[in-house]
Amino acid sequence: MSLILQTILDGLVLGGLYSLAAVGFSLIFGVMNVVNLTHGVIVLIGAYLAYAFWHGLGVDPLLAIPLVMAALFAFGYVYQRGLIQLAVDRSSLLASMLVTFGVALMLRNVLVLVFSPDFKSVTPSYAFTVFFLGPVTIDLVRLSALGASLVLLCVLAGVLRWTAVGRVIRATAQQDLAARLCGVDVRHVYGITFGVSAAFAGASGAIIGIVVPFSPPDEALWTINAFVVVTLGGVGSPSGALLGGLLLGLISTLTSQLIGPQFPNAMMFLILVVMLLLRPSGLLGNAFSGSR
Amino acid sequence: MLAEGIRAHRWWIVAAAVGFAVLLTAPAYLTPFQVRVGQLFLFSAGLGVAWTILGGFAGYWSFGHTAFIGLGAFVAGAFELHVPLGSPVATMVAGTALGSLACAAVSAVIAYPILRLRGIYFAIAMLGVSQVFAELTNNVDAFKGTMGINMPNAVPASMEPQTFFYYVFVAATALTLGVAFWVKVSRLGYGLVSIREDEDTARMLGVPTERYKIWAFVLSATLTGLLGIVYAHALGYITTGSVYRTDFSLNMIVYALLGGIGTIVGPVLGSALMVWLTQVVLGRLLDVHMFITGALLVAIVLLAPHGLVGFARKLLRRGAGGGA
Amino acid sequence: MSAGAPILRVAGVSKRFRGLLAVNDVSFAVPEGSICSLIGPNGAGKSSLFNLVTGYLPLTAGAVWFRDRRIDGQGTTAISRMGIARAFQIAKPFPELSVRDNVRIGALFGREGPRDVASVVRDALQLTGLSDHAGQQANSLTVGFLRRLELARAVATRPALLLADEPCAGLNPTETEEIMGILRQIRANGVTVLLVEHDMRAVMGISETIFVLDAGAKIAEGPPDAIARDPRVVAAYLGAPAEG
Amino acid sequence: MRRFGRRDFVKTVGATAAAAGLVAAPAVRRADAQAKTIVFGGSVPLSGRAAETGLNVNNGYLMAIKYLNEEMGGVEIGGEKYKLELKMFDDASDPARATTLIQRQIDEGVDFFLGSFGSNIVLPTAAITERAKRPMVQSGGGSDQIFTQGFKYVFGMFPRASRQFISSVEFFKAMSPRPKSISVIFTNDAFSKTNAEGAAKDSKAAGFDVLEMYGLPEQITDVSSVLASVRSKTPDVLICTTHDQNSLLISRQMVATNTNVPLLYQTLGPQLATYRETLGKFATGICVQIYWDERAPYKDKFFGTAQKFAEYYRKHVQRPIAYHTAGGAACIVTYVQAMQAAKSIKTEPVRDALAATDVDTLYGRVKFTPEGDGDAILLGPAVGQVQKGVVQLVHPAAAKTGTLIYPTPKWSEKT
Repeated sequence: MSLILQTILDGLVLGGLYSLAAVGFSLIFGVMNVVNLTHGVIVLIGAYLAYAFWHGLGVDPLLAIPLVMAALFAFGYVYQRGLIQLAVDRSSLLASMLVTFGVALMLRNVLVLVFSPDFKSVTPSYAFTVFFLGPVTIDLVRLSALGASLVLLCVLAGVLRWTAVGRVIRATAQQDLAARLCGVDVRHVYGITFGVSAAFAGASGAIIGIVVPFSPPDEALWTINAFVVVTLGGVGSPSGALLGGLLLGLISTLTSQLIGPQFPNAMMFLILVVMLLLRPSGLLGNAFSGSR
Repeated sequence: MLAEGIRAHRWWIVAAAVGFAVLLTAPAYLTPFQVRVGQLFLFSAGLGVAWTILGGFAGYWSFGHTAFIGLGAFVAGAFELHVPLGSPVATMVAGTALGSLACAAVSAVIAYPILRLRGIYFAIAMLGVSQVFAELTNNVDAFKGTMGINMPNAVPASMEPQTFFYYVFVAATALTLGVAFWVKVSRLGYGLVSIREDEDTARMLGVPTERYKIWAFVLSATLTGLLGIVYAHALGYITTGSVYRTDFSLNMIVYALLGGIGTIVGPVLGSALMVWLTQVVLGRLLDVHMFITGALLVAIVLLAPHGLVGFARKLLRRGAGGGA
Repeated sequence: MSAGAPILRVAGVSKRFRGLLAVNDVSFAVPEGSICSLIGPNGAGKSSLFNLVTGYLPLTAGAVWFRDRRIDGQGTTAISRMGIARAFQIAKPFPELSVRDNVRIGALFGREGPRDVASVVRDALQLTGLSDHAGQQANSLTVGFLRRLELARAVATRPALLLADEPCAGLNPTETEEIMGILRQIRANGVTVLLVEHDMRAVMGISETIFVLDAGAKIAEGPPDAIARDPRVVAAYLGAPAEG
Repeated sequence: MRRFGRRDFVKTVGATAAAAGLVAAPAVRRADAQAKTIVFGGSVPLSGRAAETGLNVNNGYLMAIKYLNEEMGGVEIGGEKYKLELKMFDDASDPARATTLIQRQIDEGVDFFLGSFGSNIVLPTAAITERAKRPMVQSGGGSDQIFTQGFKYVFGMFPRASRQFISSVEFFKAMSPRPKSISVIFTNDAFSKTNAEGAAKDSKAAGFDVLEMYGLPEQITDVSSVLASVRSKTPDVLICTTHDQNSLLISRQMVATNTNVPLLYQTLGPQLATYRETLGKFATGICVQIYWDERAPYKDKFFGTAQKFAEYYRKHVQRPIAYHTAGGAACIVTYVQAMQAAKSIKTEPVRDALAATDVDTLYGRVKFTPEGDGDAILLGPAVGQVQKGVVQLVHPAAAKTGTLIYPTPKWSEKT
């Protein structure tokens, strides 16, 4: 019994990380239908930036999050305006996916050249503190990671709901033509959306960095996780990402516990395919403009 | 229908025949390295064309075709390991046939549900399928994905292995091109193209869209599997990581895009260029070839969104317009 | 009025979208070999009715008969293969294919039965005056030629019944007259035509029977001159005497 | 720490452009055209998941060759002086690329090959070099399948994977008190899995009780459920036959979830400084397989001792030295000694000399089995334990630099 309880708790904690790591991917997909294969690398860049701040300046990774987010927001905005939009205009949405794949290869190579292919790990002073809640154990790092993830997801949800920028982003997601007719500079909005997405990806990277060791080839893993989270939870909303992430976390630990520790990935992709077939717009069913 | 198609494309057929004649004699004067580059080119071109039957003609972009390379290779490998026939060549032929059949059967089973998805959803679902296959191959002991399979050696003693597999690749790729050509000029091909252009309208015109999509999927998957099996034999030893490679899936799209999507000659040109660049030009590089490959991809999509074929057409049109 | 047996019979058909009753218990019959028209103000349910007949949308209630076969619930492909073709209001050519290939796809599929594809394509192109444009890519055509292509592709499916959805919308009077000429020629070749049209003069001039829809329901049916005088039609649709 | 600066990067890009321009020119330069140079060819994975090891191995090759050329002024074989040259390419862990490009080197007349990393690369490339009758000495492919093909020209620095646990089980037997039960965590890649199977087989044969075998996917982000099971069914020794990054993930999560075992034994990980710095005091007591240690009393004909090799390395490379680096250097040293013994740089005599090799090198005494893999006792791993942030050798007795702490204290009691 306590084993199951522990498994569920572990799953939820892991799920919080997955949620935050996927929310940016979901936003871009929802607003402009672009599948951003660069997402995982951006998550890793966040982790490496936090590592640099921690290693070089002794800044706690959680405190470095605003800096990481600011830097990656700028990166995201420029990336969208300078490259993605060009690709979408000149070719097609599907082809733009190849552009993001190409950029992912380039950035991964740059990470290897700058930081070496070795894995890196960030261990703040509280890295090894453990709590006992009755029969279950939980560590402070994971707990603070979960907390930070939830806070950031709430911030994003608040921004989307209550600020002018957020309203414009949501409007554009639903009807970009109408938004354009209302005088919205859609390209600017796209740029901002991409920036926001990259910022939150970077924040998740900073958090992931204190939980697990990371190295450049991990980027593919985080991109694919984002895919699954989005398919499970639905596209374009923080609540969808939260739901999808938590589910993925649970699926992962429960599969590992009940079926076998080597099968969580297989199960994850199986569920991805089955979900697509049964409910392409996610469990919450909040479909968006591109769902056909 | 076929006769008419042959008449309409006679110059292409002549060009292809000349091309294959050159390919058949090539090993006589090429170095073994060049023969291996040729192998890789044939393999890539075949994959690009096999992908095109579904992705280029019908507009269903699969991001997970490596599923069939892996499936075919592991089915063939498992069979040849456990049921060796009298001669190694017979074993290889039987394994190849069985592996291709497995791809046909599996693709036929998943075709109907998965082809109801369109656009990016289909692409992602295929990516998921390939990952499921890869994970199961690697993590279920019986499939031997982790420890690997030694493919039985079918190379005749009198032949160099690279030359032998070069010819096997010539045959497999010729078959793939032939099937693709037949599809293109047949009713099936026109139906697929109409599906790509506008599936609802196609249905309204009486195109049996469901059936045609399934046919395209099964043909594409089977040919991909066939090429993958040949590749596995050429390597001699395979693990999950050698045949389930996401870069295979993406490269097929790159070849088609680079050459010109929806055409047969496109992926052939695209793979020729990419194989030459990555293996010959960038072959000696130690640590930046990935960066350059990525940059090339970006450049291709931005500079030649309709591929080499589209680029050539534009030039021709401009030339014709200038002359008139 | 033509004395032919009905080729298409719509019996008590209704269609509900969520709360909205778009088509409400509509019945009518189109005699074989005739040209009939379906008219009504915007939102009257004309296009919805076409969507129901071609199997593009499922019915909520009622039945659709093609000759002696019940066709509702059959699916678009099957219905097309029986010999019902449709030309869209907003032309939907296959944009990246040539005019000839667009028509060829119609000829390759469509109604079941043997055919000589090349001559079907040639005839359809000739009929619609597109022979000189056969090699052009569809997305480079003008609106008027797109409409012709739409008709050519529909004709190439060798239908028994052609549903033409506002083939003249947005065209000038000369072009409209040309399209009407093509429709007459199509009928002369033995194809029954059911037309949805806004241009009253054109409808009055070409139709043998007119069905009037308003707010999803049929409010009148009859020959053109009777319809023009019908006070319900005048009230619901015209609001004023027929233009001109 | 960083080997590649921005400047190197710019330089490489420039070189690439130049290379692209030169393709038309005859790039083929046969080794025998330059009579005084011996060329070593082969591939290493410098991109992709194996890049870390690839870089370490490649640095070993580079340093050995640099030393022999610059400090020794070349090597003397059969009365003639030769310079050595290294021609490696990146195979990106892609077997298609590796096999194609290895053929290019064979065509270009490269006679002696070094190995890549990962059996799915090494085996197909070795099949090609074998057929061309060119020797390959490699330190990156341990899979049994490489050494059961009947290859005559392929030699491995490590014992085949299934034999890599023999010395470790000897260590378990020598521990006091003697542990009773063992559990194994492995990931589903060839290296980890074969090792795990070897560990289970040898442990059972030695009378240990194998409680559980936990298989994990190749890439892991979380092992909480495995650890929960370890807590409820705790073995005396928990073996992880995992790669560096995964090993650290497992031990970090063990600390974080307060999963205690009397002995944590990892094949890879704790030998890295990064690993020990990350864990800090918690690293104390974790055991690791040590294939090589610079303090070991290995004599080398060229470098003098293992220690001197390490010093030379550190003078030129900032990247921390790893046992793969020493293994790479040993491949070169072994080659050269075989050539000297054969008094020839022809492939056949060199192959025969390699097969008969029994020499002391910076990497230890190198001797190959008749199938070509490293001798399981001579080239098998020693056992180290992290004590006060440093790895001390605790087995075999002859090489001991410290005394084993066992059972190790709980995480919460570590200081």
